Amino acid sequence: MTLDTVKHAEQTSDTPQPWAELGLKQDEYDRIREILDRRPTGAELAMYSVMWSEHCSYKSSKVHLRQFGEKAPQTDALLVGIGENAGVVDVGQGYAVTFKIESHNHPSYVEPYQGAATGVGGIVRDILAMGARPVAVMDPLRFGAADHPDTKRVLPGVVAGVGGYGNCLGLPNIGGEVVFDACYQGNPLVNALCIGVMKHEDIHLAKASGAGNKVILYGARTGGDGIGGVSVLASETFDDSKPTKRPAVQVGDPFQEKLLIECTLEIFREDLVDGIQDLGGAGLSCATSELASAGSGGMRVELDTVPLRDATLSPEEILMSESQERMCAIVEPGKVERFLEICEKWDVIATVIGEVTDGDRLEIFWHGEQIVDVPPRTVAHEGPVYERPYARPDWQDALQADDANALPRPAGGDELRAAALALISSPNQASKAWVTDQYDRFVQGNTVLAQPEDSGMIRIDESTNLGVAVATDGNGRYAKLDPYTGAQLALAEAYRNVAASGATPLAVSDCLNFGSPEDPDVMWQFAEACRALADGCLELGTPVTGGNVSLYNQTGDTAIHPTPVVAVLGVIDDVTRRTPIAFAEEGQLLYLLGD
Amino acid sequence: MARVVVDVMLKPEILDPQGQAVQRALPRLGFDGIADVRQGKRFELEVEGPVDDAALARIRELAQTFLANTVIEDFAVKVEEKQ
Amino acid sequence: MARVVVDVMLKPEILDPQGQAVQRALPRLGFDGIADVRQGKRFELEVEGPVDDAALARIRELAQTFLANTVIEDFAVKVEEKQ
Amino acid sequence: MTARVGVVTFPGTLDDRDTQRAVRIAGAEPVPLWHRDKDLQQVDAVVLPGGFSYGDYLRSGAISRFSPVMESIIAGAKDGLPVLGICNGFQVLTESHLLPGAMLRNNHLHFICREQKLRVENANTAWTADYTAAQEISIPLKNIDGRYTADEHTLDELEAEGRVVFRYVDVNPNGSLRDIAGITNAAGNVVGLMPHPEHAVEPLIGTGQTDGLGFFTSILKRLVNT
Ligand SMILES: Nc1ncnc2c1ncn2[C@@H]1O[C@H](COP(=O)(O)OP(=O)(O)O)[C@@H](O)[C@H]1O
Repeated sequence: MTLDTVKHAEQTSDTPQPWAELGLKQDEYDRIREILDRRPTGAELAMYSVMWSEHCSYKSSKVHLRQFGEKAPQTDALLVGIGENAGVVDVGQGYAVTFKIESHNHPSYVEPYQGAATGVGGIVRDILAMGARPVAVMDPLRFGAADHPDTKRVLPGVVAGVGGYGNCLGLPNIGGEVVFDACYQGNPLVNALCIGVMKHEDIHLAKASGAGNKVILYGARTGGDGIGGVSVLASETFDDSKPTKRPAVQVGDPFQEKLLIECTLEIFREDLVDGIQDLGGAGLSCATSELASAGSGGMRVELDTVPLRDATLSPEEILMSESQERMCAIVEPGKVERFLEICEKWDVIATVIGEVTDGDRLEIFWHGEQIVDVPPRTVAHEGPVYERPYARPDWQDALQADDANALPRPAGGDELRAAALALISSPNQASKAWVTDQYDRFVQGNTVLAQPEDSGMIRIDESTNLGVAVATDGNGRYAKLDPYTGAQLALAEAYRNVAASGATPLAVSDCLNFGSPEDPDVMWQFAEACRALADGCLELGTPVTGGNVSLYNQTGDTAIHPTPVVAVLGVIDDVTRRTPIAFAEEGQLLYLLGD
Repeated sequence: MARVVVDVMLKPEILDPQGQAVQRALPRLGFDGIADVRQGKRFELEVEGPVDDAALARIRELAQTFLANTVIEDFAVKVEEKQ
Repeated sequence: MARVVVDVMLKPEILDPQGQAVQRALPRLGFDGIADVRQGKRFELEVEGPVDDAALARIRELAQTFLANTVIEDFAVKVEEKQ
Repeated sequence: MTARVGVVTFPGTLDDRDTQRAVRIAGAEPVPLWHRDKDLQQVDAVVLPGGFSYGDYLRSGAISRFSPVMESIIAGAKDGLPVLGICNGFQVLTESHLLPGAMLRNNHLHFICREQKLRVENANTAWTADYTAAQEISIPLKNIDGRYTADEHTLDELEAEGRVVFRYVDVNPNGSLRDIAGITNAAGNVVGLMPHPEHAVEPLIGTGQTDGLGFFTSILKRLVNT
């Protein structure tokens, strides 16, 4: 097997490449050739294809998400805005809070336990990478019909996965949602949120600067997780044997992640990192290109130094591996020794894999031979952007006209009784204790409010009682009826839930779960929801600080209900003044606010 | 009554955090010379009636659909000799 | 490299809810004729060097002190044939 | 003088910081102990906190039990050092054979998190002197491997010698034999229980009650009085 080096690519410009199998479009492949002025090497093709995927590049959603910045309300609270791993909000007393919600929908359908578990793991690393100690998680979930046989497979697995991972990390679960609707049958929604706390001066960003600084990969060894797609590269370009069978499923190791958290926090405490990035969806491709793209110089990486779990991995596979529980840090040479010592203390494997250069290229080597030479921005931040066509569906009017007034009314006491019983015993109204009992809500000893409260609340300073509250809400049925109003209702509900707990709402994160962006109906729903959230946030004075877009949520041609899930974060000076939902004592008066 | 054993192991390419944790503990316990540890499950089924080909086929089916999660696990079925 | 397998099962007198859960699910899956199910653990150890009596004695010691908790579990050690 | 209470951190320990806080709130001085260090820094008592040490891999507590710090703790416990094991700490104590029996997967096979009512059966141990016998307290419980098991002979002996320290009341949340939630060794210096007193030491937080504080004030009084 010959290595597809940069030099080799220059000399073999006409070699056909499996760009389509990797999900690239003809014009995207052409653009890569134009950027490089030659054909990409296999490793470069691997990087571009993952980084330009919908999941990493937001190519269909970007034009709409821009409104969150353009219409952002004036606020002094925002310390770090959209674009970083997670937004950071000033909550006073020198504290900053970061929070973000992400989806892990498709993996959770394939392998519910591991899909949900690694979803929690991923969002926790995002929060950690900002410099924060993760302090709580939440999990808005949506499943198919409660009595459908496949729900029996998916729901217990997802709940056990969320709990198994979060409990083992020691993160209290302070809220979430469980919704059943047949539209999620083949496509459950597993959204996970994490909240982290730090002091202002501890904020860290994902950028590689300072020529000579070292690039350190630390955490789990790299294995073949989640690289099903890229196997075609290993086979078709270099080797005519059949593609090696690689697991598409990522398996989580929460114990490793717990060590990674404690180790990273100790590294932050000693001020040993310049820039840091977690390894998420696109693994090393993403971490190296994003760090280099956001920084001032270039980067050089010796890929063969990456510690492997499976010695047979090709360089392309190493670049694309989605093995969990890994982080990448930029460290000044003088601090490397101490960095490695702390990793050793926590039994975390750490390896210097490269360094920041004074050039402007991302260069990757394999046993001394160059296999990647790209401008990092073109990989990480200047991917394709699509203006997908969208239009209000022609069925929308009929849907809206078909309102509840047309439904038969219960006639007489018996029918009314039956209707009331049906309502309160429906799975969407029933107690969620079967789920929430499997989640640790007490760990860390700072939980002020958790289930069955409308929002979760965490104390962040023991001496002053400063705290934060977070609520997540969403209603796909409302959003289907009218995506604009539905999205705003979700925002308003989360906002109210935070306010009702006694906290002042400060910031918003969202997870936009929609069908295929190639369907103009879906694209319209998406556009409407974005416009609604941007308008709503402006009106309420709470900026969107980050979030996640999950598209292609559909079974065959049928999309899920458009499901924007909105999280609102609020601050409360003194958690002893929180307002729980229960009546506190006899004789209290009930008021109804609003109309 | 005959005993049929179903062994379920993670596929070789899948991360096995449990096995790794065990392996990493071995040197501390003074054991070396063990290059790898994988941890899986063992099911012992007590079967009524004869364990013929039909019975084994049914147990294989059970392993495939229920005892193992074939997305990430392999399994092996064997009849255990009576002692 | 040789493989040594250590099987660890709960002692017969100890309640095994995992095995019971499997057994209870069987009729629903259309399987009957299985009188009992017990679930235990299987460890596959890849041993460097020869698996002689001394090596086996050490592995038995490892199973006894570490892989099994003999308050509740029994274990069996066997060398697996190379395929 | 104030009492120094060691709080051990294994890789994967979760409740060490909470336990330190509980020790502090009770008025003692928490001393962090690291699993790799044999040196117990002359602490007067030790708490093994909850969590998932080593991910609960193999069996809960099975890997931690072989750490250097445990060598010193096992030796100390045999000489009368007060040791409290909470949840994972209890599992470490049974794996170390400082306490009899073993912990198995909950009978319903799920992780369970709830406020759990307990009856104090023995208020004479180093860790329960601030309670009264038969007092009922409510503290959080959260585990997946919480089913206490021992053979009949051991169970009879524990009961005959008054070494069952806590029993579950109203609900047995995990199938523990004879509703046992916590036990002590013959000398009464080593106590282990599954529920989490350290999560119930402040009003408003967690359960909103302080029923767990008695563990930490008990040991403080014991140490200061001797
Ligand atoms: N998946 C979940 N994870 C954690 N908490 C949840 C989850 N689902 C529901 N909850 C919590 O359970 C409680 C009741 O939920 P729910 O019945 O949906 O209440 P509501 O309709 O008031 O939002 C809330 O505190 C909610 O945060």
